[in-house]
Amino acid sequence: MLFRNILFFMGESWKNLFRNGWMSLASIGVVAVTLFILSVFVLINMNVHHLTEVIEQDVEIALYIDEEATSDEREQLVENLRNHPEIKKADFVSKEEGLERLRDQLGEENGLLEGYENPEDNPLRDAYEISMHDPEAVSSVAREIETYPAVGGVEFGEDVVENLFDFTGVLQVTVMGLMVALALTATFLISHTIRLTVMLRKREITIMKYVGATNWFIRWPFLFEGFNLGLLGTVIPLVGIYFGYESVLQWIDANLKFFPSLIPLETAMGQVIILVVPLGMALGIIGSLISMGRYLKV
Amino acid sequence: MLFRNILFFMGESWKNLFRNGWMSLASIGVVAVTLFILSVFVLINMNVHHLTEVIEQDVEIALYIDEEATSDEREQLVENLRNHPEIKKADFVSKEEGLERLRDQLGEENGLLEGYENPEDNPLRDAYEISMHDPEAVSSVAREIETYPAVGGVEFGEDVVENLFDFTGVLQVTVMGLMVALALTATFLISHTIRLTVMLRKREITIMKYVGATNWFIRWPFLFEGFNLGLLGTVIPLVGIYFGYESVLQWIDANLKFFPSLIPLETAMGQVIILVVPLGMALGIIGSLISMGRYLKV
Amino acid sequence: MIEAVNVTKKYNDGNQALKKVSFLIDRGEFVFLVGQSGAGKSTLFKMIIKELVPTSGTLKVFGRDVSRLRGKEVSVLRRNIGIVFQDFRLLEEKTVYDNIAFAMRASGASPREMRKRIPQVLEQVGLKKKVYSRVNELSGGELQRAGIARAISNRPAMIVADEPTGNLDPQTSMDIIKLLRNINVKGTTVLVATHDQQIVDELKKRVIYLEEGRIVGDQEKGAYVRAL
Amino acid sequence: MIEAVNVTKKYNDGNQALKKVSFLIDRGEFVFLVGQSGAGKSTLFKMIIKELVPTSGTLKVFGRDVSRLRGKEVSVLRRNIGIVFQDFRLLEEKTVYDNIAFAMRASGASPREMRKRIPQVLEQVGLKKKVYSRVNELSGGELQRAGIARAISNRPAMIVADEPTGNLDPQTSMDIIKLLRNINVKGTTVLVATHDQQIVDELKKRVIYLEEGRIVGDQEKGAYVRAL
Ligand SMILES: Nc1ncnc2c1ncn2[C@@H]1O[C@H](COP(=O)(O)OP(=O)(O)OP(=O)(O)O)[C@@H](O)[C@H]1O
Ligand SMILES: Nc1ncnc2c1ncn2[C@@H]1O[C@H](COP(=O)(O)OP(=O)(O)OP(=O)(O)O)[C@@H](O)[C@H]1O
Ligand SMILES: [Mg+2]
Ligand SMILES: [Mg+2]
Repeated sequence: MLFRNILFFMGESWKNLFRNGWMSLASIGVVAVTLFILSVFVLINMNVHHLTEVIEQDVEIALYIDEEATSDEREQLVENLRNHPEIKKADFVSKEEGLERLRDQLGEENGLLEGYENPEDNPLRDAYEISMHDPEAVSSVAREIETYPAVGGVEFGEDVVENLFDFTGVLQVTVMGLMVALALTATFLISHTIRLTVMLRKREITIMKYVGATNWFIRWPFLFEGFNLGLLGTVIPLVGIYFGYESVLQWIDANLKFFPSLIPLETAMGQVIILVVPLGMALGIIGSLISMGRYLKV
Repeated sequence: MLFRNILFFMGESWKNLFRNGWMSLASIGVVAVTLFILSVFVLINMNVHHLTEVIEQDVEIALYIDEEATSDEREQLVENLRNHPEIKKADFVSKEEGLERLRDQLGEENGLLEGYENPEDNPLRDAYEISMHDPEAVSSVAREIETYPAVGGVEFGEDVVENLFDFTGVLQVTVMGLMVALALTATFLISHTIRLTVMLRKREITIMKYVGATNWFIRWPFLFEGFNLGLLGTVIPLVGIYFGYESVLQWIDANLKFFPSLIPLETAMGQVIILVVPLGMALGIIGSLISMGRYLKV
Repeated sequence: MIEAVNVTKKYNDGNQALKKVSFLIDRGEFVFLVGQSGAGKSTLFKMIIKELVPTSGTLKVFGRDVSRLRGKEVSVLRRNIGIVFQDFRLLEEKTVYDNIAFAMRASGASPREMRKRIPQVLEQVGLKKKVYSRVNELSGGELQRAGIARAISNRPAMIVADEPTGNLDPQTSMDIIKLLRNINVKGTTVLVATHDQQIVDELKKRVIYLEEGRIVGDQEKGAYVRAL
Repeated sequence: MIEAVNVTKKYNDGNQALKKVSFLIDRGEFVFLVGQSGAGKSTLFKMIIKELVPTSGTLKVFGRDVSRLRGKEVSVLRRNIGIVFQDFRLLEEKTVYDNIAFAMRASGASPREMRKRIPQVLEQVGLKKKVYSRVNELSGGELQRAGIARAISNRPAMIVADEPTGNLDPQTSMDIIKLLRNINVKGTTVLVATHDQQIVDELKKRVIYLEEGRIVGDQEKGAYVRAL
């Protein structure tokens, strides 16, 4: 391929893009919408994953120590917890700490805790906050450590936790399915659009063939055009996602105090760009290739 | 409009549909994909809404009666619960019932409950299961009834519940936004497709105009075509949704014992049909109308 | 039938294709329009069917100012004029039959009329063998005859033919022109633009001479080359 | 240059457009191809550029059997033949300049060659005024001249013109044919299909007569009407 031809093909493809005005806009729009939805799904998916992890980390077993346990028994308990293969971490929370936390949590209403200032009157028990390597093992581990000596009681949010795991699981499968469907839709739409462009230029192609153009001479501008359409189609969703996600983050920050934090803007955009830009370009080129085949037999 | 013309227009539109082969298929495909995604979203949305309600109903306060409460105090408690404006229902669960439930829940492992056969040894307390009119009031009501006489303890899944409400709220807003975006995309795509069909028939239209066809004579076949495309575009998603949703229901039924039941197939399909069929037809017609305008000036 | 008074047509690019052209064509006349390539013949034809409108001057067809016609009136005008286009304007993918049926239906004919009329007109132009051939399978001359068949199909009050014999051999050309003359004899006004010296000289009909957008001559029983 | 041996072309619909046609055209010849509408002239031309392939028989162009050419070889063949199509085959939306540039570039010319050559050929066909007019703003005759300009633009070894004067007045027709003759004099082989009696009779070149797909005559210094 001659260098002057490369320049010419690129020029032609851009000229065509502008000459076809709304038609190109439509293609770019289709690509943009598809990639946008795809990006939104990716963000949702990433965040569901992220939140699942956050929530999983929050799922802990609270182990209350029997007030009558001896210090030997307590040491034995620590040993047991340390050696248990499923347990990642066991943090000791003294009953004083517990009371402090409760005070903080209750805030202005801590009049309720009046009369407990004296350590002797502390109604709470010493405890361990235990987190697991595999959060799904929570209930079996809880049932096991309940039988250890010195254990006064064990607590965890049984049913809700299990349902939440199931729920996010189903959601992730659904989102994954939709993502695949959308990726296919995007390829389909681009090839459809370029196929139509090829059809609209059928006359041009025919004439080129009859004046002696080679197949590749005819193909190049279409390849460039698909590439351009795909690339331009990524700009809108990237900008949209940037500002959209930023405002979602701000909104959550302002309105949902208790909501765990989402993936930060930079990380999220990085992922989206890595996914969307090559996808847009690849789809454009694949789209062109699919559509050109049948029109270019000499 | 003459009757023979109606038949002719319908015939023409179908002929065009077949003559344009893959091109019509593409349009139908686009409509189908869009309506399919739309349907999936509607189903997700309906079910999230449904599940939220189910979960909200599940959010109850467990009130344990102090073992040392007198029967007067107990009666007073019943009275208080009955009169509380926020409380919808308060079901008494005796400690025997509680033990029975626990036995059922633990299933084969109920060796754990050995030694509790004797009612005297029952380690549980009598309780009330309380549900609210407004589930979001849970924490405030819980704090209030904790102060009633005869109350030995109050339990509910504080944080998780609040987070779940927030989470489903955000999810619903997101899904709603995506649905609107998709509806717009669908209109856009159909008008785009028909506009291209019109362009490909530009020659036909021009010739018709020069041999004296009226504007409406030219317009009708395109209107019918849009209508057909829209209508055909609804078939695939409806069939897909029917079988897809059915198998999701079956899968959940088989694999997720603890998952609350989703909306039944018939109800869901009813909603989807009511949404998708008129939408497909309307989009088709609107699409044609949008696209025809500029080509039909005499 | 056609009354032109100082008709001028200036294209957007400044090109003045017709300059103050005035003439009158009566019902039932047979008129040749001749002139060099680019003289403005097709431009005049396009204005008669309101594909274009005059920049200035008035052009009346069937007694009505074409510039003033709106919407449905334009359709009615065109239904009453049979047009043979210089570039044929046939639908490549349809058969000859369907092309004519398409036009007849568009101008309001019933299927019964079509079934009766289409074989008739194809017979007249000598294209009966090609009834069900698709247009892109026709030779240049066959295309031209299909265009003529379409133009006469719904018995218009006037026939306007732009270069109807450009792709025909002399024999077929003469046959076509005689066909138009016969239709003319039955009362239809006929206006033909042509470069074919032979047929103009043979028919001895009225000839209007165009030169660079101006009428430079108008002779009854004229010849291709203007008598001075 | 062209060697046809028993070339037969049967279209899919059973129509036999050419029946065992054999002839030989040497380098540098000027040949007219005449025959009634539908005789098979365009069909023969389409086979020369491999738009169609013979059903049987062999057709050699530049010494090579066209049926055997593949991919790039077809491009090379077409670059060496300047074709004037009966239906023009110009791009409506582009200017005359761009149409020629488009074809020259497709056949491998450099921008510098184009800038030099295009005004030259437009001058030769008398279309210099319309260099930057869009094709859909041209009259029928101007279209035809633009097509001829494109055909001669990259100095092909052979020019094949299908009805190059169908839309031209006698004067312009003669100019165009003289242009082709001048090109021929400089060594280019020229093959012209035409219905124009005047130019055939005037030029007195070799004439091949086709009738319903058969060659019925082949005369040096022939006239439009075959001498018996
Ligand atoms: N749409 C247009 N825009 C600008 N100029 C035009 C347009 N159409 C035609 N012309 C110019 O107007 C002049 C007259 O064109 P017209 O088609 O009327 O010629 P004609 O007499 O029919 O010629 P021919 O015999 O070659 O068909 C020509 O110079 C042509 O280039
Ligand atoms: N694609 C095709 N399929 C079937 N028949 C065809 C096809 N193309 C041409 N024909 C037929 O083949 C015959 C020869 O056609 P061709 O175009 O070669 O004639 P021609 O000599 O060029 O005539 P003209 O002078 O009218 O252009 C005609 O009868 C035509 O209808
Ligand atoms: Mg003209
Ligand atoms: Mg021909």
